[in-house]
Amino acid sequence: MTAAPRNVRLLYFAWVREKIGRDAETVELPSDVVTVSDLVDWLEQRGPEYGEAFARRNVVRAAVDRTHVKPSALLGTAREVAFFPPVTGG
Amino acid sequence: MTAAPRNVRLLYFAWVREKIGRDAETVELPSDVVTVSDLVDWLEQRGPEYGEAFARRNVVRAAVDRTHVKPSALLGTAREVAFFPPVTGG
Amino acid sequence: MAVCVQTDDFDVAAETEKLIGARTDIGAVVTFTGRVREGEGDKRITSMTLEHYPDMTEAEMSRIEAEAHARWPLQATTLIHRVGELRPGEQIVLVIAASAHRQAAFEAAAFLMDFLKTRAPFWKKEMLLNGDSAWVDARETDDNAAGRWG
Amino acid sequence: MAVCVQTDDFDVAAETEKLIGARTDIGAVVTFTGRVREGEGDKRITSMTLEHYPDMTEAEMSRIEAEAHARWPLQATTLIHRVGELRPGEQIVLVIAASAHRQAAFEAAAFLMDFLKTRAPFWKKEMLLNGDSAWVDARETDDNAAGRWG
Repeated sequence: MTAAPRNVRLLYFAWVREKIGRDAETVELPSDVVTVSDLVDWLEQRGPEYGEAFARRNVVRAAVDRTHVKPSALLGTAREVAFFPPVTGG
Repeated sequence: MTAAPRNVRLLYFAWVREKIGRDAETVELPSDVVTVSDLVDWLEQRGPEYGEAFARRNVVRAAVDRTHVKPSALLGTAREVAFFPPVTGG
Repeated sequence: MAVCVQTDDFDVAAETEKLIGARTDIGAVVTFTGRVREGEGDKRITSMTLEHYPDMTEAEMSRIEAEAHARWPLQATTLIHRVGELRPGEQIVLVIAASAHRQAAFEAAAFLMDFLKTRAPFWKKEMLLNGDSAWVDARETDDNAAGRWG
Repeated sequence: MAVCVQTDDFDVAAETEKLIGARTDIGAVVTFTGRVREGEGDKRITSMTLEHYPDMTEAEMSRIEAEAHARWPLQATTLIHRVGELRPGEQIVLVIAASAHRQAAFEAAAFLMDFLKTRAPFWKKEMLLNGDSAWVDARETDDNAAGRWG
């Protein structure tokens, strides 16, 4: 039995967006991409711009379906994953 | 050598004023009235209204020349002494 | 720095504008406005009268304000306290604290209120719906609040 | 309860009036206004651009607001955050917390700001007078401030 393809919308903000060079994209996740951390590993193999954006791994934050999560969070059936620097509003 | 007479303006506020029945008076202090506490003792001998105003001794507050003081404060050359309940502004 | 005791109402926006204007060195503005409440529990008040010690009030408020400026890096502060008769819903007191950063503005505004409540010579008398009137008792929580500033 | 993300400026007095109106159960109103500063030390900025994550921002602000209402007895709160390009002296963010007593209003306003600063998805980029631009770094002090609420 093969898992159905998982399409996930990725969003990038602030300097993560600038380093990657786009603000959003839709990707099909391999089945071995289980956590947010796995997703970052997988993205880093796609090109140097991702490597640069995620160079400071512990600095980039993530939200899954618009909720802040830790790198160990499971992607599950997530439809939207966002990556961004620590927030600086207020 | 006799000390010069010390005239002091006394001011009363809130329920201290209401119990004493006036908002201000000028009195000549005997030489043995040295502290704020002495002044209260002396006032209490002047009439029941003072006794009632100062019945809760530790509740009534004082200011000497417009500065909060403790009962043990010296009157010195004070020109104005005010008595009032704990403040309730703000 | 500005300290004022007045019977008239105040306009928080106008006071803020007066304090800050076109300044570009202020990152944080905290305002506190105290208002007359109609009651608590079963008590219902029709009005409140604020008495004060005119010759001492502004001096004490200025001392409180100077103390705040000594403790925190403040760009500007305003303290306004009304006296006379006030009805439920009316404004009583205004504190504005402006600083480069928010922590100083928040702490200074809270400090100013704690000390206004425990040091400035104002007294409130409440006129109750049943015709009685009563001086408001000082709250122990206010002394505790003021005590935390050491 | 009201949460708003907007490019337009806000009017603190109008927002306060909208929140409180003729209510007589509110004894304490604390407002916090954050403003763009021109600089600090040698840095001089000409403008600041605020980016956000539109679909998440209001949801996160509403979560922060609900958390404040769960922690303190609040009568009403307002959270407004601007986005887009802002110049020095302009207002960025407004928090209003209204309660029966001042401690809840002060603490809730400080809490709301601490969590807006560390949870709401906004990012500031500064345009400097020398032509450079730079994303503002998150301040460790903001994380510490948010951490104190346990």
